[in-house]
Amino acid sequence: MTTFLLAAAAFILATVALGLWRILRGPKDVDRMLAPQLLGTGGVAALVLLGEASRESAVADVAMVLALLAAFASVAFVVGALRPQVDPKRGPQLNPEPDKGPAPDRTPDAPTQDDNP
Amino acid sequence: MRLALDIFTIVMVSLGGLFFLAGTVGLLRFPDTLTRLHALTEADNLGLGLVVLGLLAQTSWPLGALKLIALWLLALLSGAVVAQFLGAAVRPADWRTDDVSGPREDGR
Amino acid sequence: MSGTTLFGLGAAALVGLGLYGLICQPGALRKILAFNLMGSGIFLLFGVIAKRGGGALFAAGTGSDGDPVPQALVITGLVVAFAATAIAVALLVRLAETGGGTTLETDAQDAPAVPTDANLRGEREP
Amino acid sequence: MSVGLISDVVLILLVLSLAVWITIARTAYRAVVGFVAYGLLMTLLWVRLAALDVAMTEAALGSGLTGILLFAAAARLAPFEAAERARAPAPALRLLIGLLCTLVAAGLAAVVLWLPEPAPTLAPLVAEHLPPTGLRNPVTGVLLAHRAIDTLLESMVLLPALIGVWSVAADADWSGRPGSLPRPPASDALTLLARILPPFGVLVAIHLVWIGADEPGGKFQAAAVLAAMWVLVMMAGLQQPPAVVSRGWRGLLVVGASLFIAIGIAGIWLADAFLAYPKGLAKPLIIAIEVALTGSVAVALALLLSGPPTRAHRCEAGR
Repeated sequence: MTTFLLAAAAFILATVALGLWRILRGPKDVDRMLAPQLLGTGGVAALVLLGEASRESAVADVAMVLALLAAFASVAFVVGALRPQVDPKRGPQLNPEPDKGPAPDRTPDAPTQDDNP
Repeated sequence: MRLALDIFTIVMVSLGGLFFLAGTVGLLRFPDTLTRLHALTEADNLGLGLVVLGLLAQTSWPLGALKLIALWLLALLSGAVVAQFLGAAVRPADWRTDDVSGPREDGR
Repeated sequence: MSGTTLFGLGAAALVGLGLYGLICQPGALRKILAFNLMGSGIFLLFGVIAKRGGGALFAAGTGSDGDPVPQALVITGLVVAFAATAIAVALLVRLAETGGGTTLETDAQDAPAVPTDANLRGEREP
Repeated sequence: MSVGLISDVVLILLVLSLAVWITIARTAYRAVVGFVAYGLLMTLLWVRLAALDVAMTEAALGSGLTGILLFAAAARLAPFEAAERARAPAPALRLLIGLLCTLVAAGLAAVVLWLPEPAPTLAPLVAEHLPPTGLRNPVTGVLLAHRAIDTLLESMVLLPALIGVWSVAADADWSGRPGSLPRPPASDALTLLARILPPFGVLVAIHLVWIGADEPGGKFQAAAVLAAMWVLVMMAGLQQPPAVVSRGWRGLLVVGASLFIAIGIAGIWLADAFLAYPKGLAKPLIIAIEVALTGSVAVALALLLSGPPTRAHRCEAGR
């Protein structure tokens, strides 16, 4: 049983790790964020399997902390995309354009032109 | 009895693993963000749920089992809310019917 | 080769990568990220040493699975690293807000133009 | 090859490829996405290294809180990135730097391969001196009994860091509220999460402090979870960040370290050394310190995340 649980943990981990390819591919920043989201859930599953395999009840506590905090980073991601940005020329803009709405996908060098001569 | 429980665990954990695989394939193959989000939710809810269900047959009652169930409920809650949140951030502007994802006006 | 040694080699590679990012990335935020990477490589080295210490004990039959001293050091280290990152980010955002740019260039010709009107954020009327 | 070794190989390869991504990603935002995933994987790696206390701290601090901090900064500073990229070193120089860094890494790798055998360890010493403290978690024992002075200094170092963060505020902003936290538009989903998750988080934190004496867990882990919950409530707009001039919050910030120092000084008379615990009282005193420090560290971490006070926030608060 222990071997099966370990193998299942390794399988789930390897599977969700394949999803990390999304970080490379994009195309939008929000697509990239989906991969850590999946990794968080997969990591929790792998942890409870590992914990059961090694009969170590504290691993479930680690999984609990991971589950609490992993969702958190995703919230921070979406929320962070809506921050007022500091403009290199004019100082901070305190209100993001309302109609642009939450569009976390920024093209790499759209917002400003190069400051360098 | 032991054997039956072990078989139950193996079946459930394997099924859970399959859902994780399905979620990953969906994440990699589906054409746009919202469908990928859908694939993800499957792994979140069913994959982790089945793994937890399978492990219930192995873990110690009642403390370990309660902890596992609480873990799954927590993942369900945060997974659902985050999916909603990410979804609201990417859906096209003309789908919006209310100000759920519009800018906040009251300065809260 | 054991998994622990493997992690040790990985930790060495992490330190190298972090160092490269720290030197090569021009943006200060990327430097902060690279510095965190380097730090986590060093923490990992501590973890490897802790595991080896525990392993030796385990072989001797006393049954501990890690040396708690390096582990405790890593926990304090993680907290201090977070505090350092927070202060670095605060300084950087402030630098950008006051028109200093986000790189650490000091030559006059390279430095981005500081706004000529004295209306920096820090000097507003209350 | 055993299943364990295979998963170790997979883990370390994943961690390294994410590290490469963090280093070379085109925008800081993408690098931070990689960093969050990296923190999640590091947690698993620490579990494999049998360091569960560290794994919890990494999950809470390394991935969660640092992730939020860096996301917020990356989003604010995104407009500067084009200018940054223009300043990247020339390829030849980068190659040279790469070679030098490889040299450093190779040196470290050689050290790892030639580590002394059997490994030097302090574990037997800790195991021998743990029973008098009444604790069963050796890491907590080291943190609060054997190396208590380190832990004291480290819980105090958060205060200068916080003062440092506050001190970048402009004079006019000083009486304002911290404004670095992302403030999203109103969202029912976020409000729901911020109402339901914190009670669970507080429960988990209490659990972690309570079992910290005997099993993996403890004040730093619990404080990080508490700080995350508070930050979630503030991000959802259910509560304003506290003004930095507020005396109540400042008092909370120093109460942990003060209790630690007071007990430490009392030890000079009661147990003949600074930071020594009287016989038989070690465990209750350690738990008292843990509880007080949890509160202080949680407030310090959350305020570090909230950043310096800003005027924009103050205006809104006055409306």
